[in-house]
Amino acid sequence: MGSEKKQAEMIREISGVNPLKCMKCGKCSATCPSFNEMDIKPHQFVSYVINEDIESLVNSKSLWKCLSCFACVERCPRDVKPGKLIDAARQLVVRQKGQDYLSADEIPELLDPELPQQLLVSAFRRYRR
Amino acid sequence: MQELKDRARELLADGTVKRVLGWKIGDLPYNPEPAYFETEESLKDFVYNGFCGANLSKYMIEASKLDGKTMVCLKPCDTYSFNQLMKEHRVDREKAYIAGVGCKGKLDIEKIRKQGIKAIERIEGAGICDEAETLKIQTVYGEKTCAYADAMLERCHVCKGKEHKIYDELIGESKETADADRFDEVAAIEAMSPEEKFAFFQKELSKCIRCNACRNVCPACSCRKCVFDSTKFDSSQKANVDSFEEKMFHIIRAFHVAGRCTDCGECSRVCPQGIPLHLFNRKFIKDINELYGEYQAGEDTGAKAPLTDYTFEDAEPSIVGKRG
Amino acid sequence: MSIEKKEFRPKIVAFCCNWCSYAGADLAGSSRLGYPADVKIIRVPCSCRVNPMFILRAFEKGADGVIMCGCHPGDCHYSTGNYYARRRMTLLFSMLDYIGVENGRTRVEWVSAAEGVKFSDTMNEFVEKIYSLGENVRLGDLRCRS
Amino acid sequence: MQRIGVFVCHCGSNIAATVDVAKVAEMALMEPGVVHAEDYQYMCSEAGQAKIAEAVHEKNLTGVVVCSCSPRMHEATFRKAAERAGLNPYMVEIANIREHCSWIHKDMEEATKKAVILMRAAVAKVNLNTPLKEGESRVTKRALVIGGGIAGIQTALDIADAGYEVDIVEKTPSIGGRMSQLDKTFPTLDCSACILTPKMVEAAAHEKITIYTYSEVEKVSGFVGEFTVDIRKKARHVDMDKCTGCGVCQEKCPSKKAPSEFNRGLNKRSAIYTPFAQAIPNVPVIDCDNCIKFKTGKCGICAKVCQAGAIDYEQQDEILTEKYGAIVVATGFDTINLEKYDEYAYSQSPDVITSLELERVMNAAGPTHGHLERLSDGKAPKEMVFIQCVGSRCSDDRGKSYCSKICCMYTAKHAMLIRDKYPDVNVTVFYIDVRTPGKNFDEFYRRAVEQYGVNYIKGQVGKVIPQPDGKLLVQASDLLDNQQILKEADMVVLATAIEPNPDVRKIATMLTASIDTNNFLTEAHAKLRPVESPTAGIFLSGVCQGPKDIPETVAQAGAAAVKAVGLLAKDKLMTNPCTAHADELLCNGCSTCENVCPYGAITYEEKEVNDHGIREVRRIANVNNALCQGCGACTVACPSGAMDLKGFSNRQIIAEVDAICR
Repeated sequence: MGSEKKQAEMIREISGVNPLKCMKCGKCSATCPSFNEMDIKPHQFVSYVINEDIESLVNSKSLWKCLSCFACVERCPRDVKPGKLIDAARQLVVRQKGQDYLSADEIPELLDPELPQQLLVSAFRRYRR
Repeated sequence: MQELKDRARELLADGTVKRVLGWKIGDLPYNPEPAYFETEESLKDFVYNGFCGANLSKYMIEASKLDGKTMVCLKPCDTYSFNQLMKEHRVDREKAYIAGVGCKGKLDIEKIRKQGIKAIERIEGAGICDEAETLKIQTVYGEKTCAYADAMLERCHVCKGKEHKIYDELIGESKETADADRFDEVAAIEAMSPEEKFAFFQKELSKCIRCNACRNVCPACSCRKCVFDSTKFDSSQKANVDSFEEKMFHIIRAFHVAGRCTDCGECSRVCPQGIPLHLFNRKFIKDINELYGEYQAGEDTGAKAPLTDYTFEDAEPSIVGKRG
Repeated sequence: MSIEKKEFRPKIVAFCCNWCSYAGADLAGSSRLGYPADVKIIRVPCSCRVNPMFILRAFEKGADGVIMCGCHPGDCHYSTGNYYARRRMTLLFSMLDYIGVENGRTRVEWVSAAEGVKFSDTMNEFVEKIYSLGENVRLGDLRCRS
Repeated sequence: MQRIGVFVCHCGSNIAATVDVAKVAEMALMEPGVVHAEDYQYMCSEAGQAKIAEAVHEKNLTGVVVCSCSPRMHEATFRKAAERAGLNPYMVEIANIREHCSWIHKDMEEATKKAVILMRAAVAKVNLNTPLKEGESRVTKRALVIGGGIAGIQTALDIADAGYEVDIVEKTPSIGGRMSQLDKTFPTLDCSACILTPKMVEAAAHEKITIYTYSEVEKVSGFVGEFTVDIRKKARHVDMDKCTGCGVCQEKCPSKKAPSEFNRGLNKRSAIYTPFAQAIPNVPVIDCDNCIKFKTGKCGICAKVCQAGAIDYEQQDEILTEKYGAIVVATGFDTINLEKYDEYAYSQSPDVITSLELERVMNAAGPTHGHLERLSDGKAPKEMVFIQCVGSRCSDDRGKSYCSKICCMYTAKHAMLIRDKYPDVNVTVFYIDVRTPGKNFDEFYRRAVEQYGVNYIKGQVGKVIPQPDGKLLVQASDLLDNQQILKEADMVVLATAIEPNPDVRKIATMLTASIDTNNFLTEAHAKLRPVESPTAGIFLSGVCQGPKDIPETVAQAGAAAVKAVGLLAKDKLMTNPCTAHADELLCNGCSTCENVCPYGAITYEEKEVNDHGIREVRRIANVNNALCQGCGACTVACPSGAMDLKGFSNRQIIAEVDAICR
């Protein structure tokens, strides 16, 4: 993987989010159900991307504590959507390692038809390796 | 015709009118031409037959400036044009004595020629009083016949009706000639693909030699000076030099007469190149009828013209892409 | 001399009424809402000032698309101008369609002074349409082509 | 041939950053008629204008093209500059290379190319320009103020004091507006009613002011100096002349189920009502939707108890038509609908209220008679939470992108008043930023914190969860401590965003006044003409133009009044010289143009003309320049092209078309 700068750019591209729109209101952290388990808080994700400190972000506990519930995405008044940023960071990690937790063939058997799609997708992203 | 001639003589004699506007015998049996007759003597050349298609209403613009009244012979369709000109303050009703002349359809020499009848010396059955259903045509190669209806101008097949919209007296009988839908031709073109449409008009319009006959004969093209002759638009053109100019000319001409054109069909009749120019005007009439309600120019001098009127709910221009 | 195939850049003329659409274009500008530079705006007092002749003239001189923008019906600064314009353009566009000119080359859009976004969106859309139609060959005067 | 000077403006870097201005100037010199071209930093500056004058003199210019910002911005500036230099102002044209070019394009080469083409079009037009002279029109010396809040009242008073007649049209039954609903005002904590009521009385008593309450503007026609306005006086069903304002009807009215608009729906009012005790006029109206008489035909109690016999069930709406020289819009604001902010539980709990509702709760004439209590159970709250920026500063479609400006200050006011009156109530304010620019504003906010112990926490509230015990669980963040906070509150107050009165769009349409995406009326210039609409004769007062507090509103109201008075003081106005004109040699006299003229400016006359030696009397169109507004409808209706529009002639527009397509 390239430099930190390039990673920050990739996060922007994957997430489709412009972190500069953030006005630092903290509504994301206010709304986050995993707040207490996170070392880097949702509102801080934005600063890490702006400051191009992706290293800290990908090594954080938060990366795996985010539930992808998207409450912050839903409530963010500025369209910054920290949930998407952390999701993008996660993808960087996942893409880099390239080792999936499950293989695609194993999945259908494990599926519960009642399971919400979004949960499935986010679970994939987090437990793939 | 005799009745018409007699009446003209009477009106000239008693001074009711100063001149008669009618048709005079041409140099060939099928080309009578519009003419003024100021003396009883000159009336000997007066003629009114199936070839007298010319719409005389436009001549009344100039005749309105002359001293005294003019007796003008108007066929039913010509009276629409007269009304429209009156609405536009171009003719003076007081200066006209309108003889509403009967009509049983006007003839198109091109249609006769198309049947292979050439070198015509004499035509019988074209007279206005003739009940004949066929024309007897004496040619250099012997006598030929042709059904009257087959020799009629296109416009007579889609005739608006034989009722005179304005007149001082009616002379002569009429016979209904309408046997086709006025908008069939337009609808057929509308149904074509853009490429076919383009090819069709490209073919027709490329024949245009910009002789201005259509413009000169058109009772709606009554401008003192046409925009295509004036410097106001930087649009004055002497001749066609590219494939666009005649399109521009004919579209704009049709646009300028839209809502004013009575569909008298003179443009197509006089076109030396045989371009079906009425297809432009009739397209506008069809659109106006469909989009803004039925409107017949010249029918009623009080009605608001479609292009000087509007409703809040008028169709948006985007309708053009959505129809058909 | 080599003949290079030039990249097609359309010429697009936009007639905008002074009160709504020109102001809408200004708002698009001050809001930095971009649209392709192919669009050039001509200011007219009202959409009813747009003579069909201007539109045909533009095509004759090589325009690939002509768009007219005015106040929304009912909002005309001159009360009724755009109602007349609406009829005129409807008939003109119908005629162009009738003679086989691609319908997408002409367009009317009502854009208010507040609709900077709509102005820019409309122009982007229109330019895209013209790109898809390619060069106007049916109405142009070939002499004007370089 | 014209001698044209082309001036290309850098507009600082606004244009120069994207357009190669020197190149545009260089290309200009290659255009026919151009004898001078230069570029300059700021053409609109004095120095820039001097450059035009200098070139006009030195190069003997007959025409000027300025490549700059929108003509809607500086056309007048440059025309005046040219006029001072002795040139006819209408020999100046603007090529808009800022709004229509540099601001929307990024690529320098492309933007420069376009700027050159826009310059060419303007040059082509100027080549065909002719000097034009302005006409004159009358000024009706009377103003209309739309809206009877503090902005409208102040504007009307200032205009009236200058000696001109003013009419106020107010939609609701009383003047007073939003300010009458407020309890106290920041930063001095004056009682709102105490300072507003005298102004209302003064306006009502002023001999130059006529107030139409319960009335709406229905139709506006005409133009600056001569507007004609239809005002609908809605049927009050109470005779204004007979009513003594005794209030017995309201007391006896059996229908008391309608939500009180004045108290923001927090309590009920009778079907016949005056919105509040100090209403002006003190004449009730019957709300037909809630009146038993109107709904069932039975009742009529108000008519029976009215000693003055003022009740008139048959009364109909009345349409008044008045003429005005100037119109001031003062339509004010409302709070936004909170439907899209479910996370704050506004619709779920009566104890979550807006700040405007809190004003009514705190007010002695309000639904709780001024006692701070929960609207659910009437209990006194112990913990109060204020949430800032609810719906303001949002870039999504739920709220408004702007800052509502007044919330920080009124929240500090509320917090302070509560801590002062109920010292045992804890007050917490969740803020994003505290914005207190204004005289004594920051001091006021600091007092709330330092003297009154209001707890300010930086961090937005994520959600409010009503608890089974009636408490409200507030989940928020404290960004400075990097904590998530869960706090139980008894009442939550939302600093709800304000938006222009929803009716303003309709009014702006009638006035043909520009309006922005947020429905605020657009000013003619954001800095230099902040109280005028771009539409001549229309002025802006108060929040209809943008969020502002009372002192700012009053200041703007005065400014709008001065601008209106400046207009009314004139006897005549110069009219737009860009009018239609018929070429008498081309005119057919067909009346087509007359049929499309919206102003009745075209008449026909029999006139002798000399057409290349032929003298004859013809029917010719004649345009009345005072009536013609220059729309150009006639020019297209005219088949012969006889009708043309000065300043936007057929040849000029075609020259522009040609230049663009070249």
